[in-house]
Amino acid sequence: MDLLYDIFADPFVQMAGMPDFFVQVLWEGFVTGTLYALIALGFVLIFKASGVFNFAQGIMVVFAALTLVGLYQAGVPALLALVLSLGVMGTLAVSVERLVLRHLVNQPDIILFMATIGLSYFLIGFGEFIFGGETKSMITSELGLPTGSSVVDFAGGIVIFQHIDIAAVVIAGILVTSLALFFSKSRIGRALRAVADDHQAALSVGISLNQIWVIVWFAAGIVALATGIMWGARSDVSFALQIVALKALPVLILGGFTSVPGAIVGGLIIGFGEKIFEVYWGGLLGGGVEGWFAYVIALIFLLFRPQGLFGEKIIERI
Amino acid sequence: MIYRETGQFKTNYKADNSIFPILQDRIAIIFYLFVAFIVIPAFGSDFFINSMMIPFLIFALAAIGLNILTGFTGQISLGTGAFMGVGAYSCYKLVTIFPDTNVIFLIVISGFFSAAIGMVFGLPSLRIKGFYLVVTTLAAQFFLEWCFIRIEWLYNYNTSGAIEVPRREVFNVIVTGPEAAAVTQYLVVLSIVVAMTWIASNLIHGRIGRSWMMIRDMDIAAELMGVRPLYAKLSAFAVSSFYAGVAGAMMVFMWLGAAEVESFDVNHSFLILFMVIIGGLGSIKGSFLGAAFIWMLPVVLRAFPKALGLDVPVATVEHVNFMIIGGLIIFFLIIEPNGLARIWALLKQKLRVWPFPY
Amino acid sequence: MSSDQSTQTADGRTIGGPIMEVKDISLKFGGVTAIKNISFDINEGEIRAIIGPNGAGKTSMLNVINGFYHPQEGQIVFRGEARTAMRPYVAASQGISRTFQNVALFEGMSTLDNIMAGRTLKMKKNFFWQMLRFGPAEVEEFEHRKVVEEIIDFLEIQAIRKTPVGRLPYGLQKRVELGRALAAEPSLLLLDEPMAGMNVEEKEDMSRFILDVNDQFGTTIALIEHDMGVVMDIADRVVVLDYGQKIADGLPAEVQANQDVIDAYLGVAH
Amino acid sequence: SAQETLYVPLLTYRTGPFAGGGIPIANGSADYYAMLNERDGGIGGLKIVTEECETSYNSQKGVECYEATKGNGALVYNPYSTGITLQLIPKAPVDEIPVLSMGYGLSAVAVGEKFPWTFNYPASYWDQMSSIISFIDTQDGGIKGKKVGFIYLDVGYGKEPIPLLESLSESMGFEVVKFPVAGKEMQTQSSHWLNVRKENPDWMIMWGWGAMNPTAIKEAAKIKYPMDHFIGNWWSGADVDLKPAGEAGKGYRSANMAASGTHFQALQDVIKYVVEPGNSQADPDTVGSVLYNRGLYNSVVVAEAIRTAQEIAGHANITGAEMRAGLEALDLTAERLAELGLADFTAPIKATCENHGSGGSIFMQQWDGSKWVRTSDLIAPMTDLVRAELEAAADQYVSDKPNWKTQSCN
Amino acid sequence: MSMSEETQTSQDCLLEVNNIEVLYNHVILALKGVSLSLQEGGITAILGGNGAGKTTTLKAISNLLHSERGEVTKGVISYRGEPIADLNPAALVKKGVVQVMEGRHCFEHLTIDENLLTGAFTRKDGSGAINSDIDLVYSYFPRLKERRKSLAGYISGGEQQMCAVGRALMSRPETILLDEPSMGLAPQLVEEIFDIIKDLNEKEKVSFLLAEQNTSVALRYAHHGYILESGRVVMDGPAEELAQNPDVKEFYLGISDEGRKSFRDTRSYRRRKRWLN
Ligand SMILES: Nc1ncnc2c1ncn2[C@@H]1O[C@H](COP(=O)(O)OP(=O)(O)OP(=O)(O)O)[C@@H](O)[C@H]1O
Ligand SMILES: Nc1ncnc2c1ncn2[C@@H]1O[C@H](COP(=O)(O)OP(=O)(O)OP(=O)(O)O)[C@@H](O)[C@H]1O
Ligand SMILES: [Mg+2]
Ligand SMILES: [Mg+2]
Repeated sequence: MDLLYDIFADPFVQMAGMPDFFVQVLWEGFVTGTLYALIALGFVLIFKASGVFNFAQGIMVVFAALTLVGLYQAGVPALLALVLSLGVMGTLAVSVERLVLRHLVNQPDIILFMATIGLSYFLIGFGEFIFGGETKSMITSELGLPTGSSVVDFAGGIVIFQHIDIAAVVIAGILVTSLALFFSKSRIGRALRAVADDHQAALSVGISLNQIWVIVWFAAGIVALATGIMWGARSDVSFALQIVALKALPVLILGGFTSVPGAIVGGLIIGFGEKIFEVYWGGLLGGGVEGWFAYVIALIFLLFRPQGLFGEKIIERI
Repeated sequence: MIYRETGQFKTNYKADNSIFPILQDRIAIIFYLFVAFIVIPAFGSDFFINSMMIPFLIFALAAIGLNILTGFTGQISLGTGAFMGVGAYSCYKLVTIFPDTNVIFLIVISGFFSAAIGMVFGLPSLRIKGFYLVVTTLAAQFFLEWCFIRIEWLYNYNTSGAIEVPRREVFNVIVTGPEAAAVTQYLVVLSIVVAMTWIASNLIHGRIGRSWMMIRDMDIAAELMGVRPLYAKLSAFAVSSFYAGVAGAMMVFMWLGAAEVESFDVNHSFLILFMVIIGGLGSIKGSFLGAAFIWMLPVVLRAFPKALGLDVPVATVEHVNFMIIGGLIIFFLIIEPNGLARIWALLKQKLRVWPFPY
Repeated sequence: MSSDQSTQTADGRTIGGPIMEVKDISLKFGGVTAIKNISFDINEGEIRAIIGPNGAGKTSMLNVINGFYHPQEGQIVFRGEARTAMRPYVAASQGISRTFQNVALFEGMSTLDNIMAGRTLKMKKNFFWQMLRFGPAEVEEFEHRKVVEEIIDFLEIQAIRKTPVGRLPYGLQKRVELGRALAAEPSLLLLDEPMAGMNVEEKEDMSRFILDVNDQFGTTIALIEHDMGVVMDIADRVVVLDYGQKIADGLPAEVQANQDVIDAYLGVAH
Repeated sequence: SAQETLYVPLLTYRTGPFAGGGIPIANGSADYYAMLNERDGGIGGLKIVTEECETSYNSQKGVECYEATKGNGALVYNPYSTGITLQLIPKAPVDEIPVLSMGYGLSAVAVGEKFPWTFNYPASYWDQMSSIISFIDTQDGGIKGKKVGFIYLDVGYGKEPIPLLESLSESMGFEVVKFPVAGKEMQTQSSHWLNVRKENPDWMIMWGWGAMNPTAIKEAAKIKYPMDHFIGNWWSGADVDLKPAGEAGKGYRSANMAASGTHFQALQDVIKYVVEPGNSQADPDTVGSVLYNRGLYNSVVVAEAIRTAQEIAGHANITGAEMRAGLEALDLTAERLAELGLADFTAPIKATCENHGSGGSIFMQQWDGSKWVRTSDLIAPMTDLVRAELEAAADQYVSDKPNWKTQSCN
Repeated sequence: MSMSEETQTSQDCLLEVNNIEVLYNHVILALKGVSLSLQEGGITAILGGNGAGKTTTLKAISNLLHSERGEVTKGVISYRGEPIADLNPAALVKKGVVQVMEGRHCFEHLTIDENLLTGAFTRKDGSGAINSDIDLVYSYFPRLKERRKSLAGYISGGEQQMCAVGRALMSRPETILLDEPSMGLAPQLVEEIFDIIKDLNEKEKVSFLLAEQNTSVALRYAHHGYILESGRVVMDGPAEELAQNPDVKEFYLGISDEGRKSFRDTRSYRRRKRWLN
């Protein structure tokens, strides 16, 4: 009976009892959700364009952030460092296409997947080689991002809004929407889906895989840089940051690998779900459930919709 | 023209059906076994046996397991690390509950526990496919990792949360624990790996292996040919996890000696997946080649600058190592996406037509 | 089936009563109606052709017959047993086997293994024996291997026994697919455009194989084919679909003369 | 013999997710040996040969490093990872090479009778936890009736002090709330800190490492948790942990075992003999930082133990077994520290056959917004209480290992 | 043997394949010296049995071999006198050469409309022109129009074939490489497709290189024909001549001296007659 109460009643009593805190939980869920969506977006872009799950996205986040901070530490002004980092991500996109993808046209997905793993190994080594393994702090205020927080009185308590979180939501929102628009409205968007379906046929109608891949990898690089700045501001910039990419996986799957809106919705569902569950129910299981909770949500959704919420239909024909 | 099958006609199905139809291959196998069972124990240094051969064999076994699932049945899994963990923890429990039972037997038995868990997490594969399936296996990975921490019973309420291998003897020879001789452990691992490789190869060359491959290549057509997807997929999950479980148990009992959750984390799953893909999906030989490549290459690379007398900081060596391995992975995929096993086969094919180019 | 219904054909084959009856089948996908209220039957031992323009619903019909599509209406009676929705492997285990319009071979496997795959349902030895291989499992494997080698000889594909089918030319893939379907020793064999992408000579071979299967093993065959020459020559009866509906059903010659069929399908040239 | 050197393998991690902590430690340890070689020509006339082996904080690579170096006459191992330590503990008696895990690893190895080959002075985690609790007890009118939150990395390392914490909570009458942080969650702690806000504990104690630390500190600042009631153990109190938070982390406290700064003579020597000539891998700015000094401290202890071992053995070229005796007889007094140019650097260590964990005193340091400031005297652990727990744990460890080598001390 | 040696070097030669060898996977030699040429404004047919190397030849021209792990190890392919071996397939499309691949290869997750639009990817002449071309394709294939909003993955085999051909037309190519266009199409559509080919050829001066199994139709519409056997050109000549050749008649048209034989009557399997001389 007690257990039933703990599971089905107590959390709600708590929610009602501390409405300010509940709002705070929702806000945190919203912020993390948007940030998850941002990482997931990086994956989606590349998946859309090649049908490949880009394992290196996590490392690209670290790499981009390290480049930014590294350049700044080397004396480059913050904004110039930002521009130069974008350039580095562009160069990365071109090299990846030249040296890797180009030679793997028409190979099974898993082979391309493996190649991105090879790439992430390379980037780890290369990144540490250049920037060293030391932990660095993100140059948040130098980039003109707000710090500090606002405390709002609410229902007899307080809700705290970090300015950097607000900025993160805004920036992520802008990035996500503009990329979504770019890829859904332009003919490039259609070409991406064509490439993901069938490399050879795409070639045969004159879609230049090389160009498309450079574009999406660069877009993914931009997203990685944004992700790196945002997450870097929340903790620090080190190779541990790549782990956050793992958090994006369930988001990605929940939303559907191919859908930009899916990444957003998936991110929010998991952001909210995870926070609420961990805060109100996690204690019952000894805490630390966040590690797998997102995956379980994703799994449950998948059982009902094997292609994720907004993913492309899985065509089964004979 | 060393490698020639000319003149080796197969006069019956039995000969044609045997796993090594060509005489040279049979000789090669006998040669490998000879080296593995006689030469290495006799001449290998402790470091070579402990840090190269034993882990290589254990990883090869795990890779065979994953290969059964991913390479032969087409179900990508990132849960191998956790399934190895299930094997390791069940073996630990078994060994402490039945201290007098032959530990080698218990290692093999612990495979059944991970097989059972593997089947449970294999259930969603009936509906979920491709990269989407990765999520279920990752769910397994993270959920099990969490269990390894939260369920204290699994590690006998040890405050450090780790499992430590007790000393056990089989026929008065110390097999596990720190006093066990490297060679003894090596021979045990080798025997288990050889036996299980043989079994895997039998399964793969028979009806069951074929039904796995049918599911992999085209599951709809397979069902129309009368393969029950439920049975085929779950059996692949079970066998695969069994292999992973035994490998995990050996990893702790025959190699590391102690383990925490980290020994079974997702990086492990990735490591094994690399081995499978680099070695060659759907090739048992590839599992060995992949394991050798991924495990031994870094060890060799690390020793390299020292052997050359170069004084390079270790960190730099490690960075360059990462770059080289990443680069090599990509390089091999480009020259042959089907893995080292295919490169091997191509070499043989070239030998066959040698000295002509084709 | 009861012998009182059976008839002799000109070339001496026996054709029995209906082995399968398709009754009032309708199949919709969202807004698209692929099959509208179709009924026809297939007699034991006959070669039954299904023809019709592209998108008429022929392939869908075969998919309904072997359980891959589940029709919204109607039922299928196979060997006197009525059924509606079922899993494809049930159809397979009842002796229905088929080939596909877009070749659906197991690409990673050799020709031999592909055809062995067709015998999956016939192999019974359990996991334990498979694991050991020596003994019963091996004996069983050889028995089946023998049958498969016969099929390979029959289809004249000895040369590609060990080649992975993924890199075979299209025509050979179709032949391997036929071999795989035959390996199941089906009582009803469904062939979806087995001769697409073949030249005349190869079509002749293929027709010969089909006729021989029908003749030697008494296998009932349902065949979709666009080459009217082939259909007219080897089919016993023809059913014609158009826009998901049946527009004609009868002997080849009758069908060929039917004005609806000419308008919808054959065009004036034939 | 041919090998007239003192061989000390250094298991380091300069790569991987934890490299931020691993690098200063590695530099500190290597530089001190290099300084001894330069300044004194080694110890007892023999040069110290160090060999770094990269573990990436990974147990398997750690074991590989161990296997690769143990044959070269290694005197002692400092695994620098609880995971690697756990694996080396059973190997040490077999290969007769002692393991010194300074302030990490398995707390129970402090019981010298049960673990002749393993040392963890200056203090075990349990000592440290008890010191932290007694520190809290001196603040704000005592700990009784208070609520103490414990946020920890959810692995063996983080869980280690929980039994002690729980038994202390019973005996001292405070409440404990636990907040486990899984390895993957290190950088996504917002729900943990929401939970902290919900529970609203009076004190927070942290057992974190790597990226977990700066994230926790930032999150704590975010929920406006009073920073001076947030205390980290000595792995949660490095410069790299607080730099990202900067001003926001002001007031945060952490335990430490060795002072930071370069104002010690020994450090000046290191700078003079190693850093300035360019023989150090360290960024000069990091010399004297918390973790650099900790690595250096580790080398000081090893060097002193070598010296002691040489005295006992009567010859300079000692073996692993002789080194063990030296570690066990180590008596690093305040005077000796002063002689070494490290007056007030740390608490004295006196090891005995029974006690491989020594006295375990720690001190508190506090972040002033840009650097660490030492704010307390040495705080002694609750030795009697801890010792009993340690012995129980040691018994448990040994119980299922039939042929475990113990020693009797009298 | 002799006929294939003859090389044409006339001025208006659009596409020329000179003695190429193709190796798959470093070991499988699929083409053993194939030469052929396509005249500007011509229709050239490549005929040959299964595995003769037709598809390989076309892919070698359109540079799609790389993605199949095949490579041209010998010989030159030139388009308008320039070697094209180093161009990527997309650049070739921009030059006006587009291939319809064997086995449909529609973009499954795109609708038919989108498939056609993708076909116009390289075009820069505005959506008006593109839309009118889409209407043109739909007028060729009314059946496609009915299903224009369905995903290509779900349409029938024949509809996919139409979609693939239609998609290629969308790029307004000057040369089309067609690999078995008639495969899986209903008889009257086969005629229609060839009528379209003829129409485009005559009105828009589009040149065609087509690999086809349906020899009788192909020879009826083509100007010139090549016959491939096991990776070699064994015979070539103007289409009418080929159609009259007795061997071609027997093996590719199924007409022997006694006239067309019934498929039922070929009692014994034919042995492949190799073209030894
Ligand atoms: N990807 C590949 N890898 C290896 N060999 C191949 C590959 N593709 C084709 N081949 C081989 O090249 C030869 C020629 O094949 P190709 O597909 O060009 O024949 P085709 O004339 O188009 O036949 P079909 O009429 O059946 O389509 C065949 O022997 C085939 O086995
Ligand atoms: N799974 C499906 N989802 C949606 N529509 C479908 C599906 N399967 C078939 N259809 C539609 O049903 C109709 C009939 O298709 P079917 O494949 O049966 O045609 P067919 O007669 O075999 O034609 P063809 O000769 O071109 O192969 C087509 O218009 C097709 O688009
Ligand atoms: Mg069809
Ligand atoms: Mg072809």
